[in-house]
Parts: sequence; structure tokens; C-alpha cells
Amino acid sequence: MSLNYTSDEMMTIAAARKIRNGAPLFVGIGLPSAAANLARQTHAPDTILIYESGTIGAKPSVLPLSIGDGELSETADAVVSIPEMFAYWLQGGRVALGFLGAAQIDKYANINSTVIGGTYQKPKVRLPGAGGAQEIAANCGEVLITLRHNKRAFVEKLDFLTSGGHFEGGDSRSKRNLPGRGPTAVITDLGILEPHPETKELTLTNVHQGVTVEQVVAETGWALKVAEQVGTTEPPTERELAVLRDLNERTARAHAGQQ
Amino acid sequence: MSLNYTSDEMMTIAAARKIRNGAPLFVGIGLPSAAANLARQTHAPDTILIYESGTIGAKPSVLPLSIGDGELSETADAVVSIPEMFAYWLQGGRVALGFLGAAQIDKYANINSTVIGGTYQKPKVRLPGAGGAQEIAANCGEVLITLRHNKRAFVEKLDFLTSGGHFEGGDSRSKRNLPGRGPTAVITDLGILEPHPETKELTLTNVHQGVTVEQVVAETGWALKVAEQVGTTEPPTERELAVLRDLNERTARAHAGQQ
Amino acid sequence: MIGFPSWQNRGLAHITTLSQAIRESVHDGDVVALEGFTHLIPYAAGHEIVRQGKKDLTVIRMTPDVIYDMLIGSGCVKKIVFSWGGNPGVGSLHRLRDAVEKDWPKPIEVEEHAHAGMAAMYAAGAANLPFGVLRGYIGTDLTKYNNRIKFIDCPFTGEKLAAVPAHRPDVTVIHAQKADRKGNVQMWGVVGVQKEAVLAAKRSIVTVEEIVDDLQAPPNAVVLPYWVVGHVCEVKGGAFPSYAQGYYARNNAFYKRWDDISKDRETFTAWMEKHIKNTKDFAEFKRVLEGK
Amino acid sequence: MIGFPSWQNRGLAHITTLSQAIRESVHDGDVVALEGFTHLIPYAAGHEIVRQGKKDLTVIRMTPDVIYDMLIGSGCVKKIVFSWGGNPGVGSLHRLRDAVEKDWPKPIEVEEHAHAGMAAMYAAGAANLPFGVLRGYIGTDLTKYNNRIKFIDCPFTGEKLAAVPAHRPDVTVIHAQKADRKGNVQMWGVVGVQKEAVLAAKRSIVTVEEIVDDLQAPPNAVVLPYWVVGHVCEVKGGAFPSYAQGYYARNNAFYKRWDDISKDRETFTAWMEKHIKNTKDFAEFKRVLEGK
Repeated sequence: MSLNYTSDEMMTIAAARKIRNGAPLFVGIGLPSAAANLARQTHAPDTILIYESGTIGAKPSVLPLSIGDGELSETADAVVSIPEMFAYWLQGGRVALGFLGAAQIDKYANINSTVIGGTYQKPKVRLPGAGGAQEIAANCGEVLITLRHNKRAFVEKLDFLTSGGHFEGGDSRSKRNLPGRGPTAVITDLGILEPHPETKELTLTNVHQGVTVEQVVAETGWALKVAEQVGTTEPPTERELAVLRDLNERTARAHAGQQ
Repeated sequence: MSLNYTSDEMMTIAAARKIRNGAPLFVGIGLPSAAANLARQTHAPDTILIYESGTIGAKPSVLPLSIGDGELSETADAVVSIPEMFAYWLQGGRVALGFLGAAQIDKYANINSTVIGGTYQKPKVRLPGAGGAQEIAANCGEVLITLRHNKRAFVEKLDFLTSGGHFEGGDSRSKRNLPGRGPTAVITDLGILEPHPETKELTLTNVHQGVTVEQVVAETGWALKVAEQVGTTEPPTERELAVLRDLNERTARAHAGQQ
Repeated sequence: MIGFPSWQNRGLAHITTLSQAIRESVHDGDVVALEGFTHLIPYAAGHEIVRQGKKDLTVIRMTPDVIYDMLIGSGCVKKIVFSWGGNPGVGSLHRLRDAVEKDWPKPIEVEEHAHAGMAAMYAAGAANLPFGVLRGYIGTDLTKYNNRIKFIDCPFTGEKLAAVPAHRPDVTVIHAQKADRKGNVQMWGVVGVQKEAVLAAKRSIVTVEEIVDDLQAPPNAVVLPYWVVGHVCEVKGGAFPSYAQGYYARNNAFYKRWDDISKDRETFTAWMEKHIKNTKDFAEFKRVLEGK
Repeated sequence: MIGFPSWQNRGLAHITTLSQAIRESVHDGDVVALEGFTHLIPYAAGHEIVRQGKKDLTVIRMTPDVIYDMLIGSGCVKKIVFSWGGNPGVGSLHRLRDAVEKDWPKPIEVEEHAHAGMAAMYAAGAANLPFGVLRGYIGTDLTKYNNRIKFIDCPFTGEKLAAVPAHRPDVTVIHAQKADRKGNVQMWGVVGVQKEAVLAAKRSIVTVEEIVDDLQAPPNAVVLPYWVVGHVCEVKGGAFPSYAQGYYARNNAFYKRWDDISKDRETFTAWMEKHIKNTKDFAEFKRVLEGK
């Protein structure tokens, strides 16, 4: 039987699969939160969801719209202040995995979520900014990045470096003495990129079913390195799709119907 | 009518009278705690008692034996962690008055509660040490010091400077840029000493009833400065004595009879 | 400068109307922090600042959201100090963007940090330290445009760490669940950086869902004693469209609606006129909003 | 050195006997913090360290009290790091004094701080910072004898501030009121510096009054999640003669009695022999103490 699914669903499911059961996970809103909760409801029931609002071990039944929705604190094992969250938990080195989105990414998995175009002072598009992204990128054990794959996002040169990935590649991250290992995978709607062990340059290692390597290269704003053996992502299972769709439906219902 | 009272009772009562109603007060165990609770039960009912255990606005019915007795946290308006107590509350500049005891004091109201005799490494008497005293001395709006008056305690030179008062006198404290004004009075079982406005040298300003200036000078290990007009401390009122004794009796009953 | 010993400046908490609190404690040109991390955002107080037409404010907040969009679009703000400026789960703050990108209604100065830096700045302020230290900012472009991010060396290990100056707002405004009649304030749930923001500030205003006889706070509850709090004002529902745990839920639909209200200058201005400027207080705002 | 990311090192909390916990997690030569600020002092765990004859320990604590007197007098301790070493409300710690003043039973190294410094050292450790900053120590003699107190300049104001290195104990031992069967730990009342001490340490042992199905913790309670805790051991009454709020009161009389027990080397040794070394666990200790 062949299932119908969107490329966004594939991206979320591919990201969810990267989550090891039992790992403390720093979760942002949107796709990271969907992936984390999908993982928790499928193969990784003991995943510890940490939202930067201070909720540790949250077990939401629907996806929160904001990072501090009431259900997060009601279901958490502990709720701490923001200074404590950032000092003792994130910087304290207690979070195995951080999940980031981005407006732009470069070949060393550095990301931009600050400004697009123009100058910093007078940008074409002013984005929300770093939030907790740069400290997640610095302090989590490893970082996963998810975003849609196209040339506007995958750029040769970032308009602004908001959060450091592997900087100029090679040992440029370890020289900066950051606690975490940095990005270990970039999961897009087309495939999966991983940093080369030595050069740290992002390399295409997987394409999702129905996607060609040429297509990914064409949607990347630099000369994308391609692994010798490019795998094909397992398509979503029936269970993964069903859980994800159920989660999204319940979420939509929960956030509608007010005011 | 003339009341009988001990010189320790006079010392406690004289210290209690220095407490302004409504002031947040950092309280140590022993005489400071007795004075603070006496004040709270007489002229200063809205005094805010802060114990370094993290209990803010404690209202104990008996004097605690330790600085973290259960009754303190049960009756407090707020109970915070130790790092918060020292960072946000004491160092934060929120405490009007600190109360310190000492093993030794010098003419500039610097105090020693660390070692007596011998060397630091191999002292004759190892005392408990600073605890919170040096940061109380640095950060409270002002500091009161209480101790029994004799030549072993009132010394020309401290064996160890644990907590800074007015250092070498004059502007030597303000040059060190400490937030609080430092000691404003030393209350003993014989009288009251206050720093000279300019030189900051401790000056005898009051003797308790029945005590002579000569007696105080004789019990002081340096050539004690005496104010032109030395006042005589009002003796304890009936109410003050009754409340203090009742407090001490209830305390003794509460701390006996176990194990 | 060693900060101010706050016991010299504060009287007892003052239970007043919100209108009086803003009038007495927020002045043109002040540095103002309206804090709240998705939960307990002081919307009613923000409306009142707009209503009273305060000017030239420097506004601080980790997560400026819709209320900062209102303040900026209404021309109250000279400078913003922040780490994430968006409509959570929805998208952009259109009024913030319009001010930064197109100087409407006036140019706005931007001092930009990351969350950990902002949290450290408030914590340093609360602790009367001139600066906070963190592992952060290394290698990011934020340091190129913000000279209030510096680096220092650990005197023990030689490691390079980021240093940020303390926040010391003129006034901090927060919303909490409860206060008692003396002015002791209690909050719970996502408590954010509000305690630090109040303790770091010279003055403070706390709006609460209700004023009760006795807080009946559990042990180690987050309680701000009356003597570190300025004005306390009862404003039921005053965190709408944010939420107050135990009282009402986040109105996610309004956050989505704000996207349309704020996209365009005229729609925004008309909405603000009708709902904020032409209403006398938060209760009337709610009535007008609900079409009553 | 940037500390260790603890997520690499820890498994789930491990519910064991106290004897097993001490055997597995406290090794000769370790840096050990048994924290507790008058409340919730981990006496039972301290006894077990004596019982197992651990050696050459560096022991850290803000307020070393009777349990540190026991450890020192029993020869377990090489070095003590502290800020106030006394028997609260009673007087001296005779065994601590005898070690410092007369090298009995062996010489002891002393690293001495003040409370705010020790608190900052634990907080820095918990935050994976190499040092903490505070307003303190200026002009005091502590700085002459402790080269781990340094001074730094604020990069913004130029002010001089004290810097102290982070505490990173090999193992932290605390007592708490409750744990659940997963190993989530809850404490309340005077909570001291215990959370920081656990988060700063490589390993941890938590003794609790009881293990329950569900903590039923109120919002914002002090809870240590199971995945940052090592061993969890149920030891009823394990804080005696300290107290556990909600369970039993501080036994002030025992603290006073300790003065007589500890004053003299022989009395102390005999008491330790009978009550600690010749008993197999804390329950038996209590029975012997109570003459049953």
C-alpha cells in the first residue's frame, strides 16, 4: 500500500525519527514541537520535552501555539524561572538535543533568524531575532535544524549570523570552545544533510522518496556536496502519519473557536 | 519602681530599640534574633525579619536555635533558595539593617569571627568563621554590632579581619565602594559606641545605668574616645523586660524536652 | 555607581487604580520593562500607557509581543531592547517591523540580545551587580551591532565568556494572579523573568487578577513581599489575550486575529482608536471588544 | 575545560539502598558536598560514609555542622571547604577545631569562604560557568589566605568585584522529603543550596523520607527531575537531628548534647563506635540511640 503525504509531513516525521528515547530535548514552537511530540507519541515515549518558558518534562496533548501555553506548565515535571532555565538547564549542559528552525542556512549550518536584505539597521525584512537559538546552538549536546529547502533559504552567504553552527568549518567550532557539538543534521522537505566529519561542510546523505539528488542540488544556493552513497528516506509509516495528523487536527481544534 | 535586670538584658533591649518599625532586617542567631523579635513584639510590629536561611518576613513565636528552624519558614511571607537570598535580597540592597555579633572588634568597628591567637593556619581558637557576616557588613544599609564589652573583645588589633566596618577610618570604607554605610552603632552590655562622623573612630556616646565612663574605658583595649556629652541609656521598661523574659522562657521550653 | 539600596526608596505597596499607577510611575523618557513570558503578560497596563500617551519610552522585554506592537505603533517608543520580537506561533509583529524597516510612525532604536543574555541582565540587576556572565554570543553577528555585549576572561581558567550589563529599569510592570491586602504578590505557572525584572527596577506596578485576604501560598511559592512592590492594581482579566493560569486560558485566536488588525497602518490606527484610546479602562476595552 | 555535558553521563535515577549508593558513588579521594542549610541535612548518608570508612575526602559545605564533625573526627577528611563551621546555636564543632588546632586525628586542609561566595560557587557550577561574581570579600583577611578568591573589573563600569571558581563536586549528597518511583525528587521549606549542589555535581545521592506514587507537587515546587539525579534512597528520619518539614522537627536537644559527646576525643570515639560503626544502618543507629 502506498500512502499519500505532503513533503512537510515527511520533513516532520524524518525529524522525529532522529529523537532518541529518553533524551532531554529543547523544543521550539512549530515544526520542532510537532516532531518532538510525534516522537513522544511513537518510538520515544520517554523523551523529555523542555520548552524555554521554563517547563521541564512537559507532556502536551496538543501542540502549543506559544512556547508557554498553559498545558505545558500543567503537565510538566518542574516549572522553573527563565533565568534558571537558561543558566542551570541549557547552559548547565543538561540538554542532549536542540531543535532549530531558520530563515537562512549556509554550508556550515550557521543560521540566520534576524534580518533579510538591506542592512542590519534598515533591513528589508526584520525577523523576530535570536530568542534562545544562539544559546541552544552553543550549549545543547547536538542540534538538529529543520527548514524548507530552497535557494532563498540555503544561501552561499548569510545576511546575518544569528546562531553558530560549524562557523568556517573544520575545527573552527571546537576552537571557539563551545560546549555542544553543534548541528549534526539538517532535515528538509527534500532530504537530509549532514556535516562532513572533517570539513564540517553540509553533505547530502538522504533524499526523501520521489526526490532526486539533482533537485536538491538545484534548490541549494551553493555547490552542494553529495555523499557517495545517498540513501532514500523510509516513507512515513501508517502509524507515524496517523499520529501526526491526529496531533495536528486536535491542535487546530484546540486553538480555534476562541474570540 | 526600680526593676532588676541583667546587663545582657539591657544590651538586648538597647539593641532592640535601634530597630525602626517596618525596616527589613537581616537577623543572625542569638542576641540579634532576640533583639529583633523583642522589637517586633514591642515598638516595631511591622519589622521584616530576614534570616539567611532564605526565610523572608518570618514571625517566630519563640527564638530559633538555628537560623533555619522550621517555624521560620512556616511563618515567612516567602522562602527562597540560598543563592537567591544572598544575590537578590542581601546583595540586591533590599535590607535596611544588619545585626552582627563578633569575637573581636577594633576601633573602626571591623570585626573578627574567624580565629583567635596563633596563626590563621594553626590558631589557638578556631571560631566558626564568616558565615554571611562579611556580606551583611558590605551590603546592608547599616549595621549594628552587639557583643559583651571587655578587653579580650575590644582590641587594638584584630587577629583576623573577617568583616569590614570602617576599615582604617575616614573615607577608607567609601573608597572601597561598598554599598552599605557600615556600622552605625556598637551596643554592649556597658553602653553604646558610635563612629565619629569624620574619623569613623568608635566613640562612647551612652553608658547604661550604673555604668561609669571609666569602667567602659578600662574594658576597652585601645584608648577609647568619649563623646563630650555621654548619655545614660533609659533602663528597660517593665513591658520590655516582660516581653523579653517571656520570649526567653518560651524559647527554653520549646528547645528542651527532646531526645 | 553601585546601584541604589532600594530600602531607601520604597514605601509600602500601594493599592491603587491602574490609571493612577501608570500616571504616577511611568514618565515620558523612562526605561520601562513590561515583562511576561507568554503567560501573565501585562496587557491592561500596556493599554493604559497607550491611553495616557506616554512618549519616548525605552521598552525592555525578552519577548516583545502584541502589546509592544501596540506601544510602538502608537508612537510611545523611542528604543526597544529585546531578544525575540514576534507574534508567537503566528508570525511577525507588523508594527515593530514597520518601525524598524520604514520608520513608521517614527524611527526606533534597536538594542538586540539573545534570551540568555537578557535573562542574565535582569538577574544582574536584581542582584545589584553591574553585569552578568554567560556562555553565549561567541561567533555571532549580534556582537557586531551591540556594543553592550562584551567578552571577559575567566580569572581561573582563562576561558572567554560573554558579559552583559545589568538591566535597571525605571519601572517594571507585570501581571500576577493574586495579591493580598498588604500588597504581597503571588504568581505561579510559567513565571518567566518577572521576579528579577521587579527586583531590578527602581519602581514597579503589579496588576493582579484578584486581591484576597490571605494568599494561602504553598511552601516556596513565588511571592514578592509587599515592601519590594510599588503599585498593586486589581485588573480582572488584565493579561488578555495572554493567560493567567488558574483563571483563564490563552486566547490563541486573538493572537491570530492581531495579524490582520496590525498588518496595515490604517486598520491598526482605527482599531487602537476604538478599542484603547476611546475606552476609559480595561473593563470598557473588553466590552467594546466583545461588541457589548 | 568547559565542564561536562551531564546528559552524556547520567542514566535514570536509581532507587537503591543507601549502603549501595555510598559504595557506588563515593570513592576515596572524592570531592563530596553533603548540603543542607539547617534543614534536610543528610545525616544518614554521612553516617554511612563513616561506616564504610571512606578516606581522603575533600568535603564542601556552607555550614558544616555535626555531621562534618563526625566525618572529620573519624578521619575521613583531607580538606574542608566551607563558610561557617559551628554547631548552630550551641557553639564550636569540637572535632573540626581539634583537627585544625591540633591535627587530630590528622591534619586538615582548610579552604575558607563566606556564605555569598559559596552560594555563588555552587550556582556557577550548576550553570556550567567557570566562576561566579559577587560584591564581597573586599578588604577582608579571607582573601589573604584563600587564593581562590580573586577580583575582576566590570567591563562596563570598571567596578572591582570578587570572583570565585565554580564548585564541581564529584558527588553531592542531599536529603529531601519525597521522591516518586521514577526518581523525581521534591523538597520544600528551607531549600538552601541543594538544587545547585546537585546540578553542579558529577554524581548525586538523594535520601528521602518517603517514596510515593505521585509527588502531587504544587506549581513551581522545587523538583529535581529523575534524569538529573543519581541514587535515590528511602531513609525515614534520615535528616535527624536536623529536620524534615512536614515530617518531624529539629531535635535541638541532640545538637546541645553533641557538645558533650564531641568535646573529648575518647567520648567521641566511643560514641561513634557504638552508634555508627557498630550499627549496620540508620534504622539500627536510631534504635541504639534510643536505647531500644
